[in-house]
Amino acid sequence: MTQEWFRQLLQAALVLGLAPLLSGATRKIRARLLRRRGPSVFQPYRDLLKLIRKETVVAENASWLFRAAPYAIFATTWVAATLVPTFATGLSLSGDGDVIVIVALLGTARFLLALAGLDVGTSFGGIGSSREMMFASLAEPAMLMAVFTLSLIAGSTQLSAISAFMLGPNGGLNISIALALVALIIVALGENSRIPVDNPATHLELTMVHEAMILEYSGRHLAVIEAAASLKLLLYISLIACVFVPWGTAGDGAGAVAYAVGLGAYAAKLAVFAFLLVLFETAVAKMRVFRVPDFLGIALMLGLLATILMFVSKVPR
Amino acid sequence: MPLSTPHCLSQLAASGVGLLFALAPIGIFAARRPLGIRLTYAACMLICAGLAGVALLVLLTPASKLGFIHIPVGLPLGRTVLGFDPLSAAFAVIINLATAIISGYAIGHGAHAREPLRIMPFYPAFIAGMNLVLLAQDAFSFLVGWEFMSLASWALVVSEHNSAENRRAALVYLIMATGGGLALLLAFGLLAGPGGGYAFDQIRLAASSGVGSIVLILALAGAGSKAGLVPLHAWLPLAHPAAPSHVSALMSGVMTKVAVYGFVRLIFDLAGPPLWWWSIPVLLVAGITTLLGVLYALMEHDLKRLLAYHTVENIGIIFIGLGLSLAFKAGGLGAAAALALVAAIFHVFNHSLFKSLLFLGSGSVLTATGERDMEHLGGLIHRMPVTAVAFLVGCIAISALPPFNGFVSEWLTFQAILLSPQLPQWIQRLLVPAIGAMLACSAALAAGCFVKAFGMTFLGRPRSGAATAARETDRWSRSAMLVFAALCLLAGVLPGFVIDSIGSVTQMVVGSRLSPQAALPWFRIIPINPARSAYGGLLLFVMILIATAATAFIVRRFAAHSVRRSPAWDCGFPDASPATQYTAGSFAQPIRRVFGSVVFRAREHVTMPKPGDTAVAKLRVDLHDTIWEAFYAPVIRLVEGAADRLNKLQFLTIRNYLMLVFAALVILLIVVGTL
Amino acid sequence: MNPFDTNIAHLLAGSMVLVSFLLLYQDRMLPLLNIFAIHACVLACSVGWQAYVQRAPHLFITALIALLFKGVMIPIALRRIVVRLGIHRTIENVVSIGPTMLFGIALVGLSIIVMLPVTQSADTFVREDLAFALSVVLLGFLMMVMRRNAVSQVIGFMSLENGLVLAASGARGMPLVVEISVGFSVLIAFFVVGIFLFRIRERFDTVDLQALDMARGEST
Amino acid sequence: MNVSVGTVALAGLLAIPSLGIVLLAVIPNYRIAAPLNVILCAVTLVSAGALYSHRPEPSLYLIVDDVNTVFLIVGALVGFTTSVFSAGYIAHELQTRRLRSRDVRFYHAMYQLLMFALNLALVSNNIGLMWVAIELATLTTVMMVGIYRTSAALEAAWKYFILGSVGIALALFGTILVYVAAEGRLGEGMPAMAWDRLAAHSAGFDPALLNLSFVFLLLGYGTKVGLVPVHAWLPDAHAEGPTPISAVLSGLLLNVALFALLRFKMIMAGNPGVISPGPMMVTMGLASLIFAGLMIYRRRDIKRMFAYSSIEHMGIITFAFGLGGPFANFAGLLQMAMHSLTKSGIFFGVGYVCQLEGTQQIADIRGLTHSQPLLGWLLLLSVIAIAGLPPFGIFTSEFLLVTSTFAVAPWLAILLVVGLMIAFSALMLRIHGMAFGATDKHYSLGAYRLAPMALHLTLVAIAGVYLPGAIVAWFRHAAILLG
Repeated sequence: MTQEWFRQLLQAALVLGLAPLLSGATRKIRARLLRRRGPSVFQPYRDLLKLIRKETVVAENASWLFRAAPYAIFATTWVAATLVPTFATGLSLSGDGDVIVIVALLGTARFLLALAGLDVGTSFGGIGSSREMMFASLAEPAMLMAVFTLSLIAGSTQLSAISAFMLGPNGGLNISIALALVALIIVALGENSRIPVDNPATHLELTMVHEAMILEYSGRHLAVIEAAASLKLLLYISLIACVFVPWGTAGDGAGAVAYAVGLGAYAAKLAVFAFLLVLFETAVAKMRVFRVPDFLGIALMLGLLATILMFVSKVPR
Repeated sequence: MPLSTPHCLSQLAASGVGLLFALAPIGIFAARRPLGIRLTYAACMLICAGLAGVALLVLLTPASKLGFIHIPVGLPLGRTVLGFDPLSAAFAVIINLATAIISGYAIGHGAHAREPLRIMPFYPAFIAGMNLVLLAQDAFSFLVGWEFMSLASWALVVSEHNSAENRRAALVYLIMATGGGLALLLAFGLLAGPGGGYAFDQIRLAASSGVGSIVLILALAGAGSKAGLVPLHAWLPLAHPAAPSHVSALMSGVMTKVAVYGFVRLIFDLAGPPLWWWSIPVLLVAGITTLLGVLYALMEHDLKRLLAYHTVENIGIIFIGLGLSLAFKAGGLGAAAALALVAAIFHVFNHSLFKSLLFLGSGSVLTATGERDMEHLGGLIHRMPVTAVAFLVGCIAISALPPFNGFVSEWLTFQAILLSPQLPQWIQRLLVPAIGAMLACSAALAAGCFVKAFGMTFLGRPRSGAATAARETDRWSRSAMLVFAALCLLAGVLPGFVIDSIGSVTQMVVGSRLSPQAALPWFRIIPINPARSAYGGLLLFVMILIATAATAFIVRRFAAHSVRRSPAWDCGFPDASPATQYTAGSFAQPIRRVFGSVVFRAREHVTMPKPGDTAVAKLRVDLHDTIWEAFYAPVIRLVEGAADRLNKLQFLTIRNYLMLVFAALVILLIVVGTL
Repeated sequence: MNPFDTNIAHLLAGSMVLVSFLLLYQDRMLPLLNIFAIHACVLACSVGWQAYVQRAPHLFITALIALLFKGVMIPIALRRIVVRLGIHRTIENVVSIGPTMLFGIALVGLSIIVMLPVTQSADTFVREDLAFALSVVLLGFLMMVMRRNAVSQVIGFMSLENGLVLAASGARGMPLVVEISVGFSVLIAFFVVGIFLFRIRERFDTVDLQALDMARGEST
Repeated sequence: MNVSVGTVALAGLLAIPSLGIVLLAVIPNYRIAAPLNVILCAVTLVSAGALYSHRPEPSLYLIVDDVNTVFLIVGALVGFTTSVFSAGYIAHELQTRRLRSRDVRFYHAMYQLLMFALNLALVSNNIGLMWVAIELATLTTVMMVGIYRTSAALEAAWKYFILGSVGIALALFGTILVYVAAEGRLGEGMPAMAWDRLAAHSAGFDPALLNLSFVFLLLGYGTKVGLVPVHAWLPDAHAEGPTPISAVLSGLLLNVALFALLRFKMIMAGNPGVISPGPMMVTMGLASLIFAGLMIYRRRDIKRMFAYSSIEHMGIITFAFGLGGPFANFAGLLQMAMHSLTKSGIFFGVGYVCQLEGTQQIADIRGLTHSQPLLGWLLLLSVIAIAGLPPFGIFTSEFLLVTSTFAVAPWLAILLVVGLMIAFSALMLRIHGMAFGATDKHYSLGAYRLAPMALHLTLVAIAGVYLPGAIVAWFRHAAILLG
């Protein structure tokens, strides 16, 4: 019990600590791929600190919701992130939240963010919220369908159980799981405002989505929101890693060595996925906003196809 | 102790319903002065609370200790049997709890009615009708209650009769309600058989699946039209918003639940053992309902109509649960059937809470601003803070987001969907995941829908003078909404108690129940087994609270404390006019572009004047109500055409009439002659 | 009932049908009234013969009523109305004579067919008498339907009632109450017709029902 | 003792209206005549009520049994309440000079004659007498329909007269055929026309003759009932006559005519060789129901609209009896009684509405629940009652009818339900426009004048919730007799 709580707290601290680093790493890799030097991988930490120290400017007619939302968004994302096994399974909270809960918690965060975008009553905030919800209307079911496929195959919605199943004799890549993976990756790109869906680095008025929603934020509020965004990216990568490359994760009741192995494996996975992500981002161009539904729609179709093919490919249950 | 006798609870409940009926004529006199109105609503509140208590007792009493009462009124050739069994008791708790709170709201809100005489007599009658449906243990009382419920709510819908729109709404409603009632009448006719065994226990003895198949279709039409299943939902978005807001809450939050009860009673209890294919029409209709309901809601800019359309979506979710349960029950999977049914009834409960809450909130907004159109609202969070908080809770809950209650039932539904590989038929195994996709899609759309609803109404800047001048509502209304909001949270973090209460229902209806949940550590719920799935709403809620508090504390601890208010930045293009904000229409535009072009045949027409021309540029959006055009318009055309054609018979000459008589005579003679 | 009696009764009943055809054929007003008088007289004979055969003296009263009212008074009264209204010209049939007659024959055939299965009655007379009566009724009805003029419709109606009386008299021992009621109804019928014809005259200046058609209760 | 009370009551039932004819024909003053009319009807009602517990022995001419007692009482009640309504209504007509006092004298005498004829038709044990009584009632109402002497009224009366006379003739032919069929078995003369004997011995009658006779009876009496396609007189007669007469027509005459048809159906039911009259009645009933329902959509005249609703209900009732079986027959009987009460109540309301608004055009009437709330709501509730919604009695009967039909003949039940839906929608469409809507008119109308309407509605509501055991027993017995 205590060990579980310890692992859980460690995990919470770990994800919180690693998230900005992951963002920094992606930026660095991206810069290198573009033949730039790029900022240090620790730049996000500095940015956060800088933002926190700055004066906070709040729009005149912003309500309490505008000011409270960042904390709630951050907290929800953080709780969701702690539910995903990273370096070890058997977390104390794993009995409280399965993969559907994780999706839903992210939904709560998005819901609040969209509201915050509308609160000041500007046109850009509205654009962001409206587009975000439209993307979500496709991305969320796509994600759930991918999750369904995995859950149906593994007979569980618990991430640790799915992870264990994938490690077991019946795990491995079959067509359903492959499709689910592709769907999940597409969703992850969309949800984290990555190219080709959105560009986190842009402030070009008519194309931004995520940035439009948080346009009015500044100072510590912006810092918290930025932290939540990097946590979300970490969460998605962890999720994909936990399900599709579950090797190395420490199991229940493992010793210190296993933890060390688990941590190392986790760091390696993060690095690999960050590299792949940036590689993909640099290789494609951003889409027009109304091409995105097609893109996400593909994910939804793939997810559904994965579920249906699961019956064909005769995975033992 | 009278509680020990089996009939006592039924007697108590019946007398409660009797009191409500008696309150209806009293309402005529009470409507004349404000105190009378308040007292009437207070009486409704107390009686409903009592009824909810009685029903809860029934739910906790072992089934063997329950008894029904027979009263010598009602159908001349049958017998009238009244009483709660676990199934009706569960629904009775749900509807009376919500009704009691809504009545509490009405104590404050009811004073705003322009013509209270058109509301007061019908309000108690409406509640009484709903309770009678639940209390009935024979077909006649059931239908009397059913029609009474329709009739009283119709009167309430038409209470603001000066608007032609309301009159049309009421008319469409009454006609469809009666049509549904007739479908149920047929169903009961089939179940009762030629011998006329109208009591439920007689029907249960005689039930057979062959008959049940037709009953299923009729129940889908009858109960479905009342609940709002597509394509029989057309009345719902018209009628629910037309009524005074607390009545809208009753209709949307409560009455539709009675319809669900009707379906469960007919199909799960009376129609006999289900056949495997029964679930397919239910699931298909439910899936389509879910998706279309939310899409319709997204296209709507009228706050109350949006909520009403969203009721359609939620009814779809409930029926998905029911359809799954039916599938599992037919497949002999008792535990899975129990899970799906629990999910459905849990969602019934949840929806009664948050939909009532949202309608009450919209009522407060309507009273404060006189506006239902979201394009004229905005910024109310500043002027109506309590309403805004309650409404926000409702919005999050209805969007099925944790840690509120809506998520729990949807999660349970997903868990049931994930059990579908156990089903014996291939078609079901393929269908159920597709339905799951629809459910997932609608959940995400619902979130968009309520971002729009809350954002346009409460956030941003006021879009009209009325919204600028809005005032917070009265004490009663605020308290009622906060109670609902609190219940939404409670049911979300302590779902185990709700699930356990439904246990005796599933035991009765599908012959199985989930393992007790309330005793699990941290009030987690584990519907099947811990390795498969679990959800700990309480712990997650606490974690989120702690995380929020900790973050806020730490950030504020280290952050610069200066906060400056300034005009909005808006990328450097701020505009003082509230008209530059995103509107409800523009918010929904991306989703309309994605889904609407197929579902609503949405087309945008832009009229752009030539350069130099000072005419106004215009954007026009054409939306088609495809369901109305596909299902209703042809029927109306048919009837109108037939009426037009036959109407010529009114204008014949006497000789032609004689000719009709003569022809009838000759034809009948030929018939007799050839026999 | 001996064969001779039956044959006479048959002959008279058959004549009724024949005269009905004449009524159907005649399309001028005054001769039509004359033929109706003949129709009533034949009926009177037939009923009288039944009274004699059945030893039922009350039927003589019916016969007398038929003779006096329908054979004499009504034709005279109608003639006056017709003359006063100035409609003693040719009346047009709605359908031409030929098809009307064919249809009439078909109706007679129909009435015989529907009477054929009647088996239980001891003698065939009742059956055939009823068949004739039914024919008269149907032909009278046909006349009502085929004519446009109110007077000739009334005549059609009365010939229909003649058929009823024929049937009633043929039914053995049918109580007097029926005959009286027939007389009664004829009386009232005529009385009311008179009133209405008068009022219609007063209002519309014609008895042609087509004029009535102008004043529909519910104008579109 | 019982017998003598019953005999007196029976005699009173016929004698009081006869007395009324004479008295009211000579009393010129409306102020005396109208109360007298009410009193006479009240006494008739008391006589009818006495038959509830005291039954005289059946004779060759008259009979009081389970079946007709109900109709006698309901009929006398409707007659009484209509006379109360008529008093106020006619006073208004005199005021507005639509009627002259000579007309009113004629009207009152005719009213009592009608009561007499209807009572006679109900209690007669003799199919000939019954025929006479019904024809008398028809002719009386013809007179009353034409009483306004407007062109439309005269046309309606003329149409009624012509079609009614043809009906008379056809019904008589049918009656003769029944007699001929019975005569071989029961002997010549009166016994062969006594209904109770006919019904008891019908098994030995010639089935072919009975078959044939039923065609004529159905069309003959069906004309009075208002069954499609022989209904044409009914809407016009209802619309153009004085409203009390519309109430009596719908509330009484149609029922009595249907009652006559039922008497014959009972005879047919006793003979196994007879092809069941059921299919014919079912067909005509359904045709009436659906046809009348569709006709309501295009009506512009409020009274004509409710006349079509009467056709619709007569269709339902005929359908019920045509279907047969204890439940359907029970439903039919119940619906007859309920329709009689409800529809006459509706016509009371319609009478006031027309007088207050000064028009019968539906399009010109709006916002009644606002301009005269009590009248508006009573009318609305009555229409709801007639449309077959609870807590009113017609719901009970339609419940029994639809459920029992569906168990026996599903397709018929579906047609029935479609017909009910069509008629319901049409009625609601129309009443919505009249009962609701913005209006700034306010009418004053003494609440006491709405008492008859309220009474009818209350009775129907009570019957919908609770039907006394005695009435249930009567209906059951009658339903069994009806086969």
